Amino acid sequence: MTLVTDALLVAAGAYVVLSVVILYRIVRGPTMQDRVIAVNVVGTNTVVIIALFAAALDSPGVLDIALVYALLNFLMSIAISKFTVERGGVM
Amino acid sequence: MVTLYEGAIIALLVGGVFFGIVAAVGLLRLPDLYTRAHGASKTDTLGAGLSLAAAAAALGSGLPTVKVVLLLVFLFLTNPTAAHAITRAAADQGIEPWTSEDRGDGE
Amino acid sequence: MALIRTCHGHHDNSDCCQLSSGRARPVGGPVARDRGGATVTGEKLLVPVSESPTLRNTVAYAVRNAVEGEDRYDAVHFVYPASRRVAGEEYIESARELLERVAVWAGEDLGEDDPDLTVETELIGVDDYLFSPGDYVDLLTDYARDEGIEAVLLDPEFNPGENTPLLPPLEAELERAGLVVETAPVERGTRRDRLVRRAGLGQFVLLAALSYGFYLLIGGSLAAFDLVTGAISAAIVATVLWRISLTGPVRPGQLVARLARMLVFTPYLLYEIVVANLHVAYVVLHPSLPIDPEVVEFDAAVWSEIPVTTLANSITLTPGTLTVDVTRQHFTVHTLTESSREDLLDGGLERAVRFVFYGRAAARGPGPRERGDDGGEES
Amino acid sequence: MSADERGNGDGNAVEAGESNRSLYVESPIIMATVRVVAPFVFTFGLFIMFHGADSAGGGFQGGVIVSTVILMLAVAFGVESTRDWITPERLVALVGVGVSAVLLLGIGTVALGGGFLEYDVVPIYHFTKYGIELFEIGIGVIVSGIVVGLFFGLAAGASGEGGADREPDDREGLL
Repeated sequence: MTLVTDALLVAAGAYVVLSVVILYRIVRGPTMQDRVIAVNVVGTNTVVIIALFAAALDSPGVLDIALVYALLNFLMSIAISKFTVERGGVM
Repeated sequence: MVTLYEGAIIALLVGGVFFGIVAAVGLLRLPDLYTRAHGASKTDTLGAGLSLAAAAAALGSGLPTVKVVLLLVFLFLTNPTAAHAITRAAADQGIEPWTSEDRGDGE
Repeated sequence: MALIRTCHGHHDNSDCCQLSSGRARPVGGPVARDRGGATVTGEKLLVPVSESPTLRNTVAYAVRNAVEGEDRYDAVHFVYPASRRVAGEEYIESARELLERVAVWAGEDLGEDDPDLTVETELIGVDDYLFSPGDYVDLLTDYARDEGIEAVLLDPEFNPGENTPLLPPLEAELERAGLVVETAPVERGTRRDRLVRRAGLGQFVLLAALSYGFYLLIGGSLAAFDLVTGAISAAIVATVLWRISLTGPVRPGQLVARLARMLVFTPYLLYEIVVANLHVAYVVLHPSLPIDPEVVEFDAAVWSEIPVTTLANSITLTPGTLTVDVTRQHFTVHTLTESSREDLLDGGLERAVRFVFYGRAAARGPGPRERGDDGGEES
Repeated sequence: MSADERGNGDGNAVEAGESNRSLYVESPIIMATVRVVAPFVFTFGLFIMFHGADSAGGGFQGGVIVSTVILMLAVAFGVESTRDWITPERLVALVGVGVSAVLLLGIGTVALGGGFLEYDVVPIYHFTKYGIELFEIGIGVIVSGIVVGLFFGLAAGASGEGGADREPDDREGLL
């Protein structure tokens, strides 16, 4: 299964590159919501990267981390978007 | 020799990375927050879905696969909600959607 | 005699903005706040304004406080710090309109009693390039110094920079400049569903069963240890969340039917997602970016929380459409292209969701367009 | 054009109406999603807590996941109502129970002649396994209680003047 392992790792690498590209949007903004969307995408990519590594290295225990990361990603998005509305800033 | 199974996994991965690229390009190219949220909330979700499906297939059957499927379900539940929360906050702050009439102003 | 002046020039334009009687006090150093009762002191109050949800209440508070609060003021200055950075003729025009509205509101709040209060509105900073909070502070303190103002009332949602949160640094900086700063105690009301709702034994048992099943699923074993700890977990989860997670009466038959129909719905949704994703991929990668975004609104024929959420998230997941807001069953949807708009108003997804939750008969009902709802375009 | 509408105050894409503009209505979608997701995340957190001995998990991680559920509810339904639901007293009681469980376990083994948390000395079959689980749960309860308490404390600080209508000693009770 080395071909599949390589393919999984290459895909994970591609996602890393994409996340780095998306950093442009995080830095540029221009609004806070743009940044949150971009960070959310990077978070989703991170979840995928972790899952791909878990599959490539055959270490299923890592999947728990991916689940927790997905959870925190969701919490981050709704928390920031709501606190911007309710408190006029983050917290 | 590439077996059918391996080929399927690689096809899923290619699809996943393709939609990941579409999401990134959309995020960089599209003119405003709302249109960017389109790219982020779905092309990325589908890309993640395909990649996770590949991971699940590579892990074979068993407990890890169940976890990957749960991860997928969780992403499909929460990603649209997150995109909705963000755009709703933006709309509430009075950020106007870009329309094709603004095209002349440049991106 | 109440006096309302509107002044839209730069604040150096002093003959327009002449004040009734300013008692000059040195700026700087702490200012004693208890000036006592209802004595008229000749103090002036500065209120920076910008478009905000709490603006109306802030104006009311400022006027009321100036007339009958413990700190009495002779004059209230509403200023709009407009920056050339964001400007453009329309922007300046909208700022003028806002100030006019503020003046009208202040007049309403003063009422017929005709108390001795001067209300001034002014647009400042039009010629300046405002960027950081510090620029706004400089502008406001300069204005305050020129006019002999020592007290500032801030709108809690004041945000002239549009995007960056400005209030905390602004407050601190203004205080450092020796002004008395107060944030208006007006809150934007928030309406939410109740967190804890009524629930019965049915909900408790169902939630415990769901939790137990989920625990065994992720545990992947039926060993005694997992069975015991799973039961403990299910009991804890059900005890904590039974009045939160589930609503409505539990009807096993309906539940099973909905789950079965959900299984039919899922492939359809996946198919829609893939097709529409390819469409969006084409649009995004096309060199000329053929998008035509528009916000449409329509009423969906679904009721109650879970169906509405399912429909909203399905709309968001199928590319080209993004649910921006939902109130009851009124959907505000941002659409990316013309064809995605057509698909949305044809109501295929809506029918599918009705099929899942209300059965086959409901699925045959008309879509939004056939109900005469053409997605009344907004903005 | 867009600035013009913003100036009018109703150029808002949210269907709010001029009179309703100042009232923020919570999104039903966020609330419903949180309601649906909450029990599963909670179960997952407890699963992690119970399976600390044999996998990458444990009381600390599980406790954080469990507290995430409460944070999610607080974000969706408002910090105030969540605080009213949990009540600071229950939170403190929870942390107290966790601390005393861990201490009891540790001191109990010492009293039976072993070292601190040396489970072998307890004359119950397979107690080592159950002892570790009990310890993990104790840690998990402490961690989740403290994370939630800290969040409430931060939220009370952030609302600043808004929290002033509460009695001062009421806020003290929140950590």
